[in-house]
Amino acid sequence: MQTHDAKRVEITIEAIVKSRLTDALVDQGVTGFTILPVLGGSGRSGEWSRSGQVSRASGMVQVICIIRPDRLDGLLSAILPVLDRHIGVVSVTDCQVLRAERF
Amino acid sequence: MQTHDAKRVEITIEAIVKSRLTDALVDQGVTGFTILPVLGGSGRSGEWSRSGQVSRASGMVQVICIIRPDRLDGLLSAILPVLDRHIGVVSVTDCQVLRAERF
Amino acid sequence: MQTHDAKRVEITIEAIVKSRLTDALVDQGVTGFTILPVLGGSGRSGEWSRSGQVSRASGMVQVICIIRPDRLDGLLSAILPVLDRHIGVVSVTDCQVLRAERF
Amino acid sequence: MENLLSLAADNLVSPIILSFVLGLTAALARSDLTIPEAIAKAMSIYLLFAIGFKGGVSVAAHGIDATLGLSLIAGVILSALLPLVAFGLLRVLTNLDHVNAGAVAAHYGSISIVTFVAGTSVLESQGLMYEGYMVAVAAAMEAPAILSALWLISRGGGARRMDSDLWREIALNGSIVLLVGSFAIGWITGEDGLAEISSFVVAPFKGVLCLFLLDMGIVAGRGLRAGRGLITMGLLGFGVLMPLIGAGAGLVAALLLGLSTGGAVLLMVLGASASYIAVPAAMRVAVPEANPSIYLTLSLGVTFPFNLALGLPIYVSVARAVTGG
Amino acid sequence: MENLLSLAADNLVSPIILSFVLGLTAALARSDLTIPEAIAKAMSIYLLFAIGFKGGVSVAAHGIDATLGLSLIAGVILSALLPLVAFGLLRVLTNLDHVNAGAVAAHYGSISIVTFVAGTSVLESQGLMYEGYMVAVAAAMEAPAILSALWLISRGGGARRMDSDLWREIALNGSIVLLVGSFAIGWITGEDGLAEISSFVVAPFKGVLCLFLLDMGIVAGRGLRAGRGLITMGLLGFGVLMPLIGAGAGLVAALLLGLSTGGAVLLMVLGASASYIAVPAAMRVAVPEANPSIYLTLSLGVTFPFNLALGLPIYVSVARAVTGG
Amino acid sequence: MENLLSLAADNLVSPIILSFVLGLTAALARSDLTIPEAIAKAMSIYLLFAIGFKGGVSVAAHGIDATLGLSLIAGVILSALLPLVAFGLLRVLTNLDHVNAGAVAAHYGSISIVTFVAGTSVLESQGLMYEGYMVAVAAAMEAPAILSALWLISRGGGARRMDSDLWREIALNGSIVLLVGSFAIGWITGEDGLAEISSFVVAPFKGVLCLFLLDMGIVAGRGLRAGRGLITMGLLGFGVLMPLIGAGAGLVAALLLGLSTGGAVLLMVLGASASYIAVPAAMRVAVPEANPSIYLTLSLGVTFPFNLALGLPIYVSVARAVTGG
Ligand SMILES: Nc1ncnc2c1ncn2[C@@H]1O[C@H](COP(=O)(O)O)[C@@H](O)[C@H]1O
Ligand SMILES: Nc1ncnc2c1ncn2[C@@H]1O[C@H](COP(=O)(O)O)[C@@H](O)[C@H]1O
Ligand SMILES: Nc1ncnc2c1ncn2[C@@H]1O[C@H](COP(=O)(O)O)[C@@H](O)[C@H]1O
Ligand code: NA
Ligand code: NA
Ligand code: NA
Repeated sequence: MQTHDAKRVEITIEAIVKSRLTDALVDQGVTGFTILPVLGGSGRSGEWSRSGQVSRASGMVQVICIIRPDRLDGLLSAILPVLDRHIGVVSVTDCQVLRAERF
Repeated sequence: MQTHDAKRVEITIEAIVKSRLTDALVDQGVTGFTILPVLGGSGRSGEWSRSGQVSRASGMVQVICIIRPDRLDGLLSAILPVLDRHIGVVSVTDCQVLRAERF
Repeated sequence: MQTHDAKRVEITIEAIVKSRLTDALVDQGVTGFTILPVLGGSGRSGEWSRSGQVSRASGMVQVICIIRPDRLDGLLSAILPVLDRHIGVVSVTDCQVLRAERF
Repeated sequence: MENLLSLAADNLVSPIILSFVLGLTAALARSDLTIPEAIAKAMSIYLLFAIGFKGGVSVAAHGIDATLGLSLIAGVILSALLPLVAFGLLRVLTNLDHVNAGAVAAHYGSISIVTFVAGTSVLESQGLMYEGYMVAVAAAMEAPAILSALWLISRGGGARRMDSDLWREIALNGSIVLLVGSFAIGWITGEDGLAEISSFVVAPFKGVLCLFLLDMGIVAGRGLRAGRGLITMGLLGFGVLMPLIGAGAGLVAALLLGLSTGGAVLLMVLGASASYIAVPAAMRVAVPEANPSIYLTLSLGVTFPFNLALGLPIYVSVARAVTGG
Repeated sequence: MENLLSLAADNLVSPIILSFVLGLTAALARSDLTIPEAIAKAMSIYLLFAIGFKGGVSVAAHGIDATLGLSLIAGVILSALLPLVAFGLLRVLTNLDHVNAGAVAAHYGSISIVTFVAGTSVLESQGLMYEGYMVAVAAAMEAPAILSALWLISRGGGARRMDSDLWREIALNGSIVLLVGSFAIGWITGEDGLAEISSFVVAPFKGVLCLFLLDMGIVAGRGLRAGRGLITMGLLGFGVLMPLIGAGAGLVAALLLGLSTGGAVLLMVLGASASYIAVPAAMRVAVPEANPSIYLTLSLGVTFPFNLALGLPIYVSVARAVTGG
Repeated sequence: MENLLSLAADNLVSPIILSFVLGLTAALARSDLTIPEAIAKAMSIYLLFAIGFKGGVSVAAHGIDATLGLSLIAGVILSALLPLVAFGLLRVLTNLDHVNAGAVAAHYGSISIVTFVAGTSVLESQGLMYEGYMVAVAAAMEAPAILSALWLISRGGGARRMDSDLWREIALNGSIVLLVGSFAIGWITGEDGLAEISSFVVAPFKGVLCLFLLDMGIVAGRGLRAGRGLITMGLLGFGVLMPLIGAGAGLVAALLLGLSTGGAVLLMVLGASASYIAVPAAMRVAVPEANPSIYLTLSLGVTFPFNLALGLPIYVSVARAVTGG
């Protein structure tokens, strides 16, 4: 099966700034992403959990973005301003995709 | 700690064809997978979000499948017919697993 | 963009022992992790799905833990006792992170 | 005519319609007001259960008359034929290709249970009776349209995959099973069953409907914003014309069957309404090439509000005039 | 006997039972009808809150009689001893190893609050009174069975891990806390409290129970499909015999305590029913080697429907005959 | 005084307060009792819809009097000024930096709709009338506090980002839109609309409020456990003192406006209560450096229970004494 190199960027970020982040992605020309719900977590700002929360103040989401390797730097610079002010974590993994023309 | 090479296949696909996809996996002898909910996303067919939807027409899930490297090609060929007709994305990552005999 | 090597550990485990697992992580000094909900899955113990379940007996979660490479072995040994008794899967992937000082 | 206008005005100031308007406005203004997916599903389960159950109880109370069977058959025929009309109309009014036209046509042959429910609300507030088994007719009309639209599409080339998954999707999809099942429960348990659970299925019904329509307004508004570019004047015209044609066909059928005025209104509503739950799901399975934004925006963003705000009072007035009810 | 048959027939045509049947049928037919997890949890929270609250109010209204304390003790003893009987029976009827047999036994010593609730519904429709504190007895019977089953399992080798997590899981699991807590709230606020919230905890109760049983039917049906291969004739026999034994033990205890006819029925129901919420969770923590498909299928797929459809009328008839109520 | 004590005692034994206590206790004891997120959101949507709708109906019934507009203006002024008082008090009593102090201050200028709802419950049980438009005043008080707190924070250095996202977050956040929208629906449809859906918005209201407070108790308890180290004596003092100051300011405004006794109580409650839905979300967007544990624990873990248990009876007693109602 013919596969192609790509980068998988996974951004765990506060739900409340999700649209700020995806706007930054779209501005950078990155229009493909998937958003996963996050149940809870723990970090330097302590532990939290989604259950029972009504306010949108707590709660995070995970934005997954698969892109061509050469677009990685652009993407990271685009999202950094959002990440800088808000808590969250980014990881980048090498991956292989089918149908590279889509990315 | 003794770890073993494996492949992590992550398939983001329309919820409505989930059982078609898992049937194809099982037919191919792949009986281990995990399904994550997806909140929303964006791609060539536009942006969507899960909230408020009643119809099962929109909505995606992410199927994660960890397999021995030599089974990757079989798996990809098995799922391709489903992926070809429906929107969705596949990425393959190298990973390490504990207890290789399970995969 | 300056990135640093790290390991991404993804543990799919029964929801009911989630706090046992995270306690083990915290004991080992790993205080950063993210927990994703799992909709369903299949493995040696059969297929299951979350919908309609009331009991907390079924249901899994996915715990994601990004750590510095040198802490991997400690982490794996810490979680092994929990994993040994309960069904679940662990995968470890190489990844790159921004702001390494956080991990 | 005066009657129609006052009815339309009355209809527009009901909490139900205004809730839809609120949701639509909020979404168009890009408010973050949302209803969690699980809650939207729960409300739809509640509405299907309640409407099915009450229909069954009413059949148990009034007995089956000869027209029940005939009405079911009429419903099936309507559902199977309306897609052909819709398909033709789409080819004339719009430049949709035959796959997208077929997918849209399937929605208009099938029905929207929420529009049906809103119709029963209007009838009740007007004091008009209707046949309890109209719920069963609604259930019968869900699926045939899918089959005839798939036939239309396959005629245009490219065989459709009618595998067992698709059959199950069509015949055993949750909303049909729940509607038919609760209809059967209502029929079996009758007035006694209703007495036991009426403070659940009757009392809060309209209030739940309000919140459900709030959600539908939100979803429709988001769809309209996303689908701005898609909805041409031709499609818009279709979305308003087709329900009138469907209602007309429903009225003719009702007159042939000799239904009550209320029953005639409901058959008009079923003809006029377009599916937005069952058919979109079936189309994703069977015709994934068709663009869901088109059929969802048309059905939920154009035809549903049209029926709710203007269609219902028109159908009631016309049915009253024609049947003398 | 005639009485029993008519009672059984009456029972079978209630919306509650039929909703379970609908869910079961839909799942066995592989319909995609599902209830979102959050909604199933919400309904279970509602039912626990309402049943606990009403029990507390009833105690506030009728006062505590001497048998309350004795009933609690009897419940604890029943819950602790029934697993021993169940374990023995399983070793005779089936070839489960001692770990799986112990895990199953724990479920049958403990109780199913939904079966209890269904029992109170039948009592109400029969006009039979019962002691309000039976809810407290139900709460008291949740946990002891777990401890005695763990003791059985550890006797067979392999020490069980009784760490603080497990204790908390057993003693502070959400359903016990909610049941006991709302019982206390009902007791403290009494009839005044009930007047404030009765249109929430009383009026829609049976309707919510219907939808909850619909969901239980779906879950049971899926379990039965998945667990087809697991349920041998021996297990099936156990799943029907054990509730009868449990009911018998409950009846003896009720007679010793001098409970009312309705109270006797409920203690029989508690003895007869098998847990499917609290105990499965505790078993996953304490005995992960045991196969959950066995105990869930048995408890939810065999014993729960048996009690619902046949057990309840039997227990009512027997209790009436024996207590002369 | 005696009156106050008996009122306080009455208040404490209501199912509403006890449900909060139950949730709090369960969370502090580390029980796993939780309410799914979707259900908590659904209950909050229900409560906002019902309270807004009923407020609108009441305005439709009693007509607008001249004080409506003045009350709205008074609310806006209160909401804008209270953060200044809160900020000053925080700088005296605690050693929070100006960013965190500003974020906390925003919460106390804004309002908690659940406290408002609990206040209307107490009024109803006391047979006190109140102006229906107080709901609109509540809505008007949500946002101004945010702006004045952001101004306070920016004065201390570091320009705040007031971009369009933030404006939308503040002005179009779901709870304001729903409250104002359902108020409008109630106003337009009036008593007729209420008759249609009162068994949804009125009858089960208090029961839903109980379950919602159960959830708030759980969330508050978890927050208190996590925020143990954060809540100093100074913060605790602030959390109790500030509501009294806010209530005082509300009372003065109510006297100037000439509100009824019930209206005065509600304006006191609005002044006294601290936001825990809208403002935390706005602060995360505008002032992410501020620590959410501080403001959430203070608002939900200290001030909310204080108002619920002690504040409400105090405000009612004082308002009665002062207005002679
Ligand atoms: N090392 C990590 N691995 C995975 N997720 C993390 C990690 N650190 C932080 N997170 C996630 O990011 C959120 C905020 O982290 P922090 O900014 O450290 O409080 C946490 O609640 C976790 O969901
Ligand atoms: N580059 C990408 N990275 C991550 N997810 C994607 C990407 N492209 C598409 N997706 C996901 O796949 C769905 C369908 O994509 P598409 O077929 O391009 O419309 C989207 O809604 C996303 O959830
Ligand atoms: N190969 C695999 N890839 C991904 N997830 C798996 C795999 N095997 C098992 N799982 C997950 O782990 C759960 C328990 O697996 P098992 O212990 O094999 O029954 C399954 O329900 C899946 O969610
Ligand atoms: Na139609
Ligand atoms: Na039992
Ligand atoms: Na305030």
